[in-house]
Amino acid sequence: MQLAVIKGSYGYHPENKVLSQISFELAQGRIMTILGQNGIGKTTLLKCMMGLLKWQEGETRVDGQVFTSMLDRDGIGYVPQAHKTVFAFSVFDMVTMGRSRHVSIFGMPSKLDREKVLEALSIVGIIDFKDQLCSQLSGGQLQLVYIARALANEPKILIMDEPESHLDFKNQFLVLKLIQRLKDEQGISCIINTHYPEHALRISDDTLLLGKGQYGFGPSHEMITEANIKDYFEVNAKIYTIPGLSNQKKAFTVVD
Amino acid sequence: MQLAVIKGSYGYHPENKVLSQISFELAQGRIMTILGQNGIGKTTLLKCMMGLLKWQEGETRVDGQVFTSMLDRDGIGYVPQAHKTVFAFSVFDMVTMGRSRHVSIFGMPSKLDREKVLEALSIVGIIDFKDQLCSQLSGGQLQLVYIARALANEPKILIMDEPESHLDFKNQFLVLKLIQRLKDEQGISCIINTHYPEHALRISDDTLLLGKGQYGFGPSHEMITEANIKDYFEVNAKIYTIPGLSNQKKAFTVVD
Amino acid sequence: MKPITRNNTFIVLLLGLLIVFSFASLFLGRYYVEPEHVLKLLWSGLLGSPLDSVDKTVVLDIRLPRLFIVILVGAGLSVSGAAFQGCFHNPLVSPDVLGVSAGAGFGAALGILWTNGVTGVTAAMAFAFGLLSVVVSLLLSRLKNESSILALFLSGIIVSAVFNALISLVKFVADTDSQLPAITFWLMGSFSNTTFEDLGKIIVPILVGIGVLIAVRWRINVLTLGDEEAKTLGINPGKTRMIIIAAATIITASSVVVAGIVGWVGLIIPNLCRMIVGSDHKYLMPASCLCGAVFLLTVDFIARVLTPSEIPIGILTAIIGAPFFALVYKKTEGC
Amino acid sequence: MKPITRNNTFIVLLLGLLIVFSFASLFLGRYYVEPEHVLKLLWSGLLGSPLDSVDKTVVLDIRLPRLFIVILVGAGLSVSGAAFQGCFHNPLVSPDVLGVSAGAGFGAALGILWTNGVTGVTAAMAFAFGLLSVVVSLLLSRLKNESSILALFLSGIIVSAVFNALISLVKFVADTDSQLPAITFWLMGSFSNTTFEDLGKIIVPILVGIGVLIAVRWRINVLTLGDEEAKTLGINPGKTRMIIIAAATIITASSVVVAGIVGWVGLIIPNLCRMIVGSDHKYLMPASCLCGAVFLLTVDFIARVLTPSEIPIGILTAIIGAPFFALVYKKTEGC
Amino acid sequence: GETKKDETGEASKSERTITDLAGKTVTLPAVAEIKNVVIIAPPLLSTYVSNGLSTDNIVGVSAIALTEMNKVLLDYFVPNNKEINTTFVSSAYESNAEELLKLDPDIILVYGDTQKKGLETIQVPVVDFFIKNQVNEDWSVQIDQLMREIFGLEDDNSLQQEWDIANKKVDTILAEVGSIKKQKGLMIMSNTGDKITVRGAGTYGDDWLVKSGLVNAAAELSGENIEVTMEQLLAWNPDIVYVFRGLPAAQYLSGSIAGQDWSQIQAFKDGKIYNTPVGIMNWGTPCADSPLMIQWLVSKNFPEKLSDNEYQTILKEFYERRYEIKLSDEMIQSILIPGSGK
Ligand SMILES: Nc1ncnc2c1ncn2[C@@H]1O[C@H](COP(=O)(O)OP(=O)(O)OP(=O)(O)O)[C@@H](O)[C@H]1O
Ligand SMILES: Nc1ncnc2c1ncn2[C@@H]1O[C@H](COP(=O)(O)OP(=O)(O)OP(=O)(O)O)[C@@H](O)[C@H]1O
Ligand SMILES: [Mg+2]
Ligand SMILES: [Mg+2]
Repeated sequence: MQLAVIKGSYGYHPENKVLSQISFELAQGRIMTILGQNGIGKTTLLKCMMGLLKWQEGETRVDGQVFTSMLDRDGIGYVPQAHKTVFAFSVFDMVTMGRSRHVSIFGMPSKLDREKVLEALSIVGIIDFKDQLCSQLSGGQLQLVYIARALANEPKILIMDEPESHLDFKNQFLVLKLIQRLKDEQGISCIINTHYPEHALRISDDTLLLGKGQYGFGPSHEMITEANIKDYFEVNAKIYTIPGLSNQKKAFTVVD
Repeated sequence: MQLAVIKGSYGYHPENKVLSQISFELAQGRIMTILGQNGIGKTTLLKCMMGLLKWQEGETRVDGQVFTSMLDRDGIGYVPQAHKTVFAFSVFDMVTMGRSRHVSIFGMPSKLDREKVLEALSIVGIIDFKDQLCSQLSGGQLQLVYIARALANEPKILIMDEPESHLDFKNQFLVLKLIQRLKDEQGISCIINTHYPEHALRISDDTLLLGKGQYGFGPSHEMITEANIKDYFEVNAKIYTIPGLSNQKKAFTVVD
Repeated sequence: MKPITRNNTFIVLLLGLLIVFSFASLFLGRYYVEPEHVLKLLWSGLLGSPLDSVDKTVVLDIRLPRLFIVILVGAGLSVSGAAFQGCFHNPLVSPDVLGVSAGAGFGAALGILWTNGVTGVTAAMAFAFGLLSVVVSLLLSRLKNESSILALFLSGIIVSAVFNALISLVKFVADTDSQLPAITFWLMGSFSNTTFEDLGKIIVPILVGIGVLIAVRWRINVLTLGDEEAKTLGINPGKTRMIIIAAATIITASSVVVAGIVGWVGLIIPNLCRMIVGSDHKYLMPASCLCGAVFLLTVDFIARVLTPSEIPIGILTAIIGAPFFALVYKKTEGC
Repeated sequence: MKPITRNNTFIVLLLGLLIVFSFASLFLGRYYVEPEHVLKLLWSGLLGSPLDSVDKTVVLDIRLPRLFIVILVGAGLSVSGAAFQGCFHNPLVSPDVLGVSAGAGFGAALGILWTNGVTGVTAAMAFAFGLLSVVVSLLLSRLKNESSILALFLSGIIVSAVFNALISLVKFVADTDSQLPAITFWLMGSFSNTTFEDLGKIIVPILVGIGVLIAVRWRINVLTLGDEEAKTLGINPGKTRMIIIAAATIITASSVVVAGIVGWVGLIIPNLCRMIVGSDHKYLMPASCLCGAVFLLTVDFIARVLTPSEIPIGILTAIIGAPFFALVYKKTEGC
Repeated sequence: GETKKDETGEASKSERTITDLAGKTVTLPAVAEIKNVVIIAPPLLSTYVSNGLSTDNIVGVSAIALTEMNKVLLDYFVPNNKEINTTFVSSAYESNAEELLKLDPDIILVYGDTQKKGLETIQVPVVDFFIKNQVNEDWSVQIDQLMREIFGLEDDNSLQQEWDIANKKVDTILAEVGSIKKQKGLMIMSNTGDKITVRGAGTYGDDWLVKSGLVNAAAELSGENIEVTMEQLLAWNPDIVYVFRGLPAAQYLSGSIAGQDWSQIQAFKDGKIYNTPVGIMNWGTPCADSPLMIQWLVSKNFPEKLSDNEYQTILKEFYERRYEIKLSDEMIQSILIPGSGK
């Protein structure tokens, strides 16, 4: 599945466009990260892409066809930022909801659905607390539940809004590896909002840099450069190779 | 102001203690970070300390006196994790609420209160959007507003639950510098839940490591070691000095 | 006990109670009929050839239709309440939040004013205005582009308020001798003097409504996540909600037509069940359905048997339900 | 226009309207009094020596006390509604969410049944039961250790339902000739035939209540953040809420005592004002206060002048308020 | 209260005080100065009319007072019924003070505090006819006496005399009947088609049944307006049913009330379901016609002791004596079988 945004523009107020004329294209099985300052429009971009907000200009295309709503087309999974629900569901039930598309309006989840759910739970590694209530989870645990929920529907493209934000570094590591594995083994594309340039460098193929009145899209190693960071974030940063590791892992730090 | 927790225990269910027999002491003007896996009890610990949850055993002491509730004693400021409110306030109004203690039940904020608010806004650097509505801010911007709100009350101790979680790295950098500056210039202590060992190494004096059935407290550079991380998080980590920087800055990474 | 086992036990228990109470209410009443005679009558009634007698009138013409109607109304209202509470994300919502009771009440009041008594016209008008009020609420909520749940509630409140005001207006112009009491008593709700004819009017709409709501129970779980999240899961929340509103409205309007406004059941029974089975609509919907039937059956039994005079059902549901609810409420943790 | 300027303009506008409407309602009515005579009467009334005449009775004994009562009730109910909506974090809450209207209604109904008419006893019982019902709601919500807002609402709903059921019970046993109409119409609400004596009963409690609620307006802003956050800011949400509940309850009970149940105002006016001035209670509270007074004054004026025998105020508030609200609602963005 | 100072300042001499039935002392103007009368309580209009007082002085009545009267006889009793203002008072008997003042009343007649509400502010004497003893004879006589006192009727042509005659007749018949097992009577308060309410013990309805030689089938209930079910009615199985309000008796007897099968009830089988007659007003409540009601009931309960013809004679004589109306057959029909005329 291939996804493209063509000249997308959006603003909450008519005078003030948050996004203007954004275009990019993501091929099948690639990971894309979106980097940008707080409030620059990353979440807005994801919502527009998914049709939760309506592009004021431009459009999203999936496999060349105009995509307007997740109601019309399967294959895209969304992982929201972790938040509490009014009603308390068990983790298993919550993840089962990821199977909604496969359950008719008057139906119940089938045995197959339940199997897929267990699969998703074990992929994410939270099968142990499948019977716990979501209302009693920590923010980090909840984030994992939402990822599992999206996976339960076997998406081709996964859209995540800051999936690492509440996770401890161990879980972050697991999630990143998971994303990598999903790409490698199942060819799932990922679009990820993140505040970690390091993570972007580590797992993403493409990066979209969002700035005020500008944006840049391209291969991650070309986009995430000290110069671009200076340009888009107005800070000095240092990108370097972590010493003493065999795999040439890149790291990122802000310097005074 | 000095703060100590003495043999504090808490569990949401009787059979299952989240925290048991935790003790530590934080002297005036020191920064303390709390590190631990998702769901280990960091947020719970903060809530117990502040009296939002009631210690089932043990107690919190402030300057040697038992502390049970923020209603009874001034000097502690709390920065919650960013979340949306039902009613929409402007940033200025939201930060003014930090002055609640100084406004009598039938009163309105005074000129002094408003000045303190402006001060807090400019310390955090969000004075530019003081008239914007909180409901229309991004998660990161909102986090800064909450910090400003806590500062408006001129606290001696600042308690923060993952203050960096939704911030971009520039803002994270600003917040950390801010915390450092508050400590250096005004002697404000800070207790911070974080998922960034790097940040802990960079700014904190003391660190509390929370694990399953164990905890450790001590000077940060003694606590945040590769061995302890292995012990508490069950991952291999590497702590190293960033090459090519003059200030011997430490960094942290998880390795396979 | 594991929650699932506990929930199933609870549902089976309710089913048992329902059957026992149903029989009990056929055997007992103000007019004494010998138990074996009741059985004989039921048997001959099944065969279609009961003897014409006072006993037959009492058991087959008075008690039997009333029993069915009470069960249908109790089950229907509380399952509607549970569905609404789920799909509007608010445990304080009752099935008439969109104005159906007020609308139906106005229709009935107008019917009484017009035909000078409670007639077939009253029932038809109650039903029609019940549906109308919900349609008006929906249209009103569309005045704004983004049709949020809050908009729907506000519209419902407006429509209810207007129809309640119109009821008052009708009461105001009604003559105090006969029309005002007729309207007042009609609105209080009662199952007295319900017939097989009444049952015939409501059995299909209520059963279909209950069927739809129970079938859609898993989908309601998804709706509780909020509209945006539901959409990202591929569910159209508006469409699902419309189906729920249609089913619940038809149920409520039908109940109002035969039994007047029976408040409280649709609000309290689902909350009570939620305390016991949790907020998973998979269990909550059938549990509410049965619990509502059992509850109303009990209350109606008391109404029929306790005193020679028939106390309006709306009064009893509240007076009996309240302390009971308070008790269960105190016993359970969380909410 | 900057929001603050706009809000202040709105409040000044309301104040102006209030003054104009107040004078208008002294000059106009079913009984014609020459305008200059009205002025003369007002003047001599101020000096304390009006001539005894029908004109004097009409202007000073009938219209004047009514004017004051309408203003107090309108202002009181809507400021209470605004305060409750803020401190319970729910824009759909009305001042009688804890059962005060139902309780007061029951007290009044009992009083009418008991003394066979609307007497001083009725007023006293309405007031007492109004307060009682709120106390019961509060106690009920304490049944559980954690006394959440949801618990409070549920308690209020229970108490309201029980008292409403008891009202029905009283209506049911009341005789249909005089008591039933008396109760029915009392509950519909009316300002007709209110006297200076009535005004004397309520002026102090309502003014004090309004004063307290307006004074506490900034604190209400803090409460909207939620209990936990309020606590971390050093505010005791329970205590503040108790003060608000006490003030709003006294206002509502007082209103019910003189004017019966005037619904709608306390729910809709604050929402309407919120659409215009936003959700900052600093502006919302005074704006609601004035807007409620102007609204009720207008409605009452229509009630007085439109027909010879007055249409109950509760009917008119809804019928006039609803389309008006729908209009404003459509015009404003957000919610 | 303070004494009313009339604008002319001299009429006060002829003022008098009376004690109304609620026990309150009321200062009234002289009889001759009562020009404009407002009657709010419906039965009081019938009492006013029954005493031969001029309806020209009535400026306002509640609408129900007129609708409660026999429609055929309304123009005889209240010739000016179309001119009288009925809009100043709501159906809840609440007056609009400004409207009332436009009528310029000299006296206002009410029943109970509800009807008094708002009349305190206007300076017009208000007479309250409220007593609560639920005995038809007592109240009908007392309102008659107070009415006569207010309007200065000195002769002793009072309703008590009529009651004495009626009681004598009734007592004789009941004595003849003796203490054989009494029939069960039931008085329907209202039947709206979906709800049936009856008049229990301690009510005017109960008084009618008991005084006319029946037992009240609903005696285990107390109150005027108690809802009952068909099952309960079957359990009571009354021998005679009187229908005060709601659906007319004819519908019971023809079995045309949906959801109510009366056919198993004794009164139905014997055809003994009757509407209460409507004369100067509906006889179900105490009024100026009440002595006729008790005799009518006896004639229905014991037709062998008091035949229809005999009763009609009593009725005709009463109307001629009291109201100076010669009743035609059509009129009699309209009284005894209300709803049949027109
Ligand atoms: N509902 C809304 N109405 C009006 N403005 C909004 C709304 N939501 C967001 N905004 C504004 O739009 C801009 C973009 O917001 P968005 O949430 O997309 O930022 P973001 O890049 O995701 O930020 P963060 O990194 O903090 O999550 C912000 O300036 C924000 O104030
Ligand atoms: N209200 C609650 N009721 C029951 N259990 C709870 C509740 N809140 C949290 N818990 C449980 O208590 C444990 C500690 O939760 P806490 O929120 O303190 O974790 P945390 O260390 O802050 O996690 P994170 O890093 O993800 O924020 C978790 O296992 C969680 O499931
Ligand atoms: Mg975002
Ligand atoms: Mg936490």
